[in-house]
Amino acid sequence: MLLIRPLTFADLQGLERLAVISGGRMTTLPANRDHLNELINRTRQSLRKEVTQYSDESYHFALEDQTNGEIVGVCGVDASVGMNTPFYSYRVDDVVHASNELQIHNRIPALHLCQDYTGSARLCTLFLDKAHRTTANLNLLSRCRMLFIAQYPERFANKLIAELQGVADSENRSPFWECLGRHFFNMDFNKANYLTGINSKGFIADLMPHYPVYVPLLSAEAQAALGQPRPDMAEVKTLLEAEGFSYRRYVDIFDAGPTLEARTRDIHTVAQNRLTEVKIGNTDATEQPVDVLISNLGRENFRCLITSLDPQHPVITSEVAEALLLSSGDKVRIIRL
Amino acid sequence: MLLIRPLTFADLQGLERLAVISGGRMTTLPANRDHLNELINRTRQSLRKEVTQYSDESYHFALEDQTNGEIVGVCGVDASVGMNTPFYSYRVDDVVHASNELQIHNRIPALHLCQDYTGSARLCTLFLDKAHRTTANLNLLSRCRMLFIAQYPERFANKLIAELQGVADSENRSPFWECLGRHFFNMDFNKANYLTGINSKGFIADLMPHYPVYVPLLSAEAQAALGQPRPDMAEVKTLLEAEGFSYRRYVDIFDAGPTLEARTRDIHTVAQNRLTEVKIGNTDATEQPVDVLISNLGRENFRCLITSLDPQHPVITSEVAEALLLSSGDKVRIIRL
Amino acid sequence: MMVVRPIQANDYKALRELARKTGPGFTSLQDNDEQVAAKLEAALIPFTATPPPEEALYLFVMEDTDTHEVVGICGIESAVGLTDPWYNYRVGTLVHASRELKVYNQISTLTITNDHTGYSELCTLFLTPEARHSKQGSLLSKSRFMFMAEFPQRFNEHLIAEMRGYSDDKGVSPFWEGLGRHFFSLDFAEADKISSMGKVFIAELMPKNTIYTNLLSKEAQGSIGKTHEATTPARRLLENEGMRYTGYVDIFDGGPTLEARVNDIRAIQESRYVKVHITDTPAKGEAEGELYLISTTELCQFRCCMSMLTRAGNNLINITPDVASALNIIEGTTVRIVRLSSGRRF
Amino acid sequence: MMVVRPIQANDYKALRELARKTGPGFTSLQDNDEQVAAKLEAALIPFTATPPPEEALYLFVMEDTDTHEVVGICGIESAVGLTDPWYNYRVGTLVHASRELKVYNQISTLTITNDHTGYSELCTLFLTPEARHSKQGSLLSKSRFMFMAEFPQRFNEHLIAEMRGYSDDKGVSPFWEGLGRHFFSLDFAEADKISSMGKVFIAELMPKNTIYTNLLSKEAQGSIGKTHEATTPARRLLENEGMRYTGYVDIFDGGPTLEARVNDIRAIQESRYVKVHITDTPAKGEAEGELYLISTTELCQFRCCMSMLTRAGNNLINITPDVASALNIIEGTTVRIVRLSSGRRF
Repeated sequence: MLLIRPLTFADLQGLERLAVISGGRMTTLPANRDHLNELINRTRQSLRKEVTQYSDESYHFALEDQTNGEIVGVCGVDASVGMNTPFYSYRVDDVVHASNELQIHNRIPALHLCQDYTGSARLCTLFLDKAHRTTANLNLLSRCRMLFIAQYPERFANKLIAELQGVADSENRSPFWECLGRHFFNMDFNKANYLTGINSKGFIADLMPHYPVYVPLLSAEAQAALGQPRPDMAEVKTLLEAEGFSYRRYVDIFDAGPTLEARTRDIHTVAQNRLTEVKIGNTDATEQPVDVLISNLGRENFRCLITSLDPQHPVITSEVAEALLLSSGDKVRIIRL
Repeated sequence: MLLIRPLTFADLQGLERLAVISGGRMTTLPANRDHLNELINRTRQSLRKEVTQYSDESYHFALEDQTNGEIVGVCGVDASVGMNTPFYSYRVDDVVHASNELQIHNRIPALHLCQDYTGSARLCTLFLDKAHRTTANLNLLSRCRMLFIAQYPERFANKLIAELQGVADSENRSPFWECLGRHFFNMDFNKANYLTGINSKGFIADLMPHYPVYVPLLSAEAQAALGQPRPDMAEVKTLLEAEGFSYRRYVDIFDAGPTLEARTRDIHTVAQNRLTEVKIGNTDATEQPVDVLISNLGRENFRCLITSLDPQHPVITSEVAEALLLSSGDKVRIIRL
Repeated sequence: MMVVRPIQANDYKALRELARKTGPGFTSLQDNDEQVAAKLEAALIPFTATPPPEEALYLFVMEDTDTHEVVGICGIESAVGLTDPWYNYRVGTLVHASRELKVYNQISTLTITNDHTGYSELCTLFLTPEARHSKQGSLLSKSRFMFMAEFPQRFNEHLIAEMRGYSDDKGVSPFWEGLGRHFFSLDFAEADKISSMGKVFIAELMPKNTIYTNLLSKEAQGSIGKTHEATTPARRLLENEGMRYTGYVDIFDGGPTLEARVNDIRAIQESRYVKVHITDTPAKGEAEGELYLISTTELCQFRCCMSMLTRAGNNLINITPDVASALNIIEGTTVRIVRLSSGRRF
Repeated sequence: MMVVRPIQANDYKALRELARKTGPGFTSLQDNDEQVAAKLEAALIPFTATPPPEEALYLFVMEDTDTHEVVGICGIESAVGLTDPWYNYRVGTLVHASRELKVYNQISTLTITNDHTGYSELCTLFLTPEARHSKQGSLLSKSRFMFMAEFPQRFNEHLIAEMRGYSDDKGVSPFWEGLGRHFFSLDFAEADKISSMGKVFIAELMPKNTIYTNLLSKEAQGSIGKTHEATTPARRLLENEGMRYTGYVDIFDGGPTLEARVNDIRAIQESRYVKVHITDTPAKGEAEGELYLISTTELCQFRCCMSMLTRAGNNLINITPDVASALNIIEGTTVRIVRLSSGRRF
């Protein structure tokens, strides 16, 4: 059984393993012990804190394989981004170049460095070990955060974004970066990405283009990569779109991967989950069990997993109850997988 | 009884009267006979046309006082804007100016000339004679368009905007224009507004600032006017907000009045009106009449008015039926006032 | 003897003939009866109108006094950009640096400007191939400086000259291919034709925001500010007079604009007044062997020619009857002189 | 006699004393033991390091050879902006015009640039008030041109000098009040202090996009490119040498930057080599009465002074034993000379 729970300091080694196998392409999961330690530390502090007005809290959760205690996935959600250090995106805007006399009317897309998502909450750091990569587990890892948000809405901004990793070639090079970022950073993609992860992002302002970049001046490969997720992100994208996320022409400044957005309270799992009491015991014959995500209402003790039950008459096994730290009659949040 | 119906060429004189008393502050209603004639002409052509893909159609409706046949109001809706000539707005974006060393983090709003609403449908030309200015009539004049859209959704873009007139001083001068536009146009507000109404708007590109304008550099009066509707537009704003429109920091390039936007199909009157059959006759005792907007399903013969009926069992008088060109058993769209 | 003088009403035939010779690339003087007639008519105005128009094209021709044949033409626009905007790209530098990361990047940019609005412009220079010898090109070009020295109030204090931009063997401009083409739905030939009608059309479609040149093709980057081979001698001539490339280039082909303050131009700065003594047998003097520009001082009677001079006394020079006749002056007339070329060599 | 020479290790006391006299506004030489020591140490490097550093501050002092007192200091930065970016606003023009509407608008703009990256800069000029007579200020300032003429490979081909911007009676800059202040949460005094620490801090907070100057207060518009009253004579001196305001201003106070190609600077262009004949009783010659700069030609032994000269022969000048002693040269030494001031008056 795989279980979602907040990160603890005991997870440092497990996290490092994930950071290494993720290959350094995830900005928020650099293979840097100090930074990973800080990730855990912020999660602990954020959970402990009584929040009336959210600010820069960040919550990270581990996906633990209960059979051996190993961490096989990690996911996170930031209460809001850009409040202390700027949060940059490129907005793809069309500029019209028209001449009446010449009867020409061109719409030229251009990239505008912007901070429009400042103040939004953010899904981040989604990584699932290959050995466990199933649709169900991906759902658990991604949507557990939405159950957490549903329970603690005051802790999150009312817009939620998710950044999908952009296209890379067979040698893991981003064609967008090679065409644009490299000129301004004088370093390779992984280094820039790593620095963004561990640094304050302040350096981006120093190095990035301030003027709009006209898309037609980019290489064909870079243009093709604009707003495209890496092929292996397709499943995540489908999942998020089903949750109500949509692409509004904002892309990552490094690899041009799309940023998806949704109103937090309208997200499917946030809005449609069922708050109900559970019984502990054995399934009886009248039930019609389906696979569901189920979470307790805990904060520091937040737990979430996949089980099979009848949402109208939820009964869970004592094993599940134990994993979720539940007693009979406790409330849970449930949503169909 | 006041009745909504499409403009006809017989309305030219009536329209001119409205254009004059509106005082020239409405871009789409200039006191210019050729232009008003064109407005009618476009309405007639748009209604006649079989539309599979909307483009630059524009529909204008008259509010006719049936007691004397006089036109006491006008309203319009454009299928989409900016397709032939650019449609400009200012987008108010924050730019972050930060210095780590100085511990300063400033968010500076700036106006970006943009064409982001290109391709949106637009509510336009709302004007109601003072003598008839009641909340009910305002509802009729504004929301009749949404019943029309509900019937002919394929004729309109799926985003709908409405521009509210901005703040002006006692002498009808826009403080925003005086501070910004005047420097670039070398003419007064009314002239610029008039020219925008009758011209192709192409000249705006020639004259307007291309670089972002930093809000702190504007006069205090201009800053105060940013995104504020003229006080007498408050009721229209309330009405639109109740319909689901919201302000997304886009303002008019001349007077900085706010532009509101909504997804066309989510607009309250579009989504919630009831398509039903009517009977003609007398109200019977079991009915619970309320004030409603009611429209027929006609295109060239579109009609809309306010009456009182029980939405569950709609019965209308023969007088209303005649005004709406209805026979018993015909379908109508109804929504509560 | 060659003399440069203002164009006159009876120069129509000569101008028409020159227009035929210039060829299609020379957009300011096209091979077309009406255009030539209109050009001539307009060219007469600034020499007669009082006060002179703010925007005027001063046109001069070079005439062979022996044959009375017109062999060249040159012009000065008194002010550009006062009706239609005058566009340039300005080449700028942005430094993107982060001490934290030890990254330091100089990035070259192109920004569209109208910075030369109101400046005077050297324009319309053409000399028939047969006359291209004996420094006659220098006389034709530099005679304009003598005119400007004489009538500074008719010109702006800043002077520019646009140099044709680099193009490859096939006549295609890499600058256009790398930049402008992306913003046009037109091929080069068509764009070229439009460009010749005026920069306004081009500017309407070109990007209004600053361009990072590092995003352009290497060829396009390399042709920023690069002069067409055929124009290189003209550039060198103007640079020797103190005109400088100051980072402004043509928005169409990337060719450089040269710029100077009028008063800093050598020929203008160093020119001075002397009186003439007309003699057939000038005494040998110190300036022997050096060519001078000599010009007269009245507007409509303006004449400029080139001759060796000898000193006849304090602020007095000897000229030959030939020169006097070409300039249409008499003994004792005050003229403006300057050495044809800068004396500085090292 | 006054002589300008490179600063030396044993000048610490003199430099410390100058730092005391300059006052708080003179940020490049502050009244502080450690800073002065550090400055002196750094200043010795470019005269000794091989090859010379790319970014070097060449510092010179003016010494009275009679009293051995140091009465002035001047400097040249070999290249600016190679570590921290070098910021300016550039004043540009945009024309917004519509033929259709018959509207024509020239709009002045300010754009942040690093265009002067790599340029050499004249800096750190200070002369004690008691020594401000007998053209000694000119000697101090222009001696730098003699050094640059001698060692051009140590400098960029472009030279700039920043002029202090206009401020009102209360010492407040209207340019700052109209522009920068809106982007800072600081008052003028604090911003002024930060500005003196370096332009980078200011640039981080200033708007990155082009500013339309017509949106600024009239006072701010009026102070763009306007020199502080106290700096006007320094500006005139440099302009007479050919340095020009080319539309670049300080991002903090709007003061103008003057600019020239090194080779176009009069003192550099006109200077030439002659040999010296040392004599107490020079023959009366044609140059009598005119002051010249005279400088030596070796790096560490560089000396520059000012004297009247007479011609002793072809490329041979007479100098007095005084001058020879100040320059530390002997009979027959080659020196560089140039007239102290431009001869052109009209």
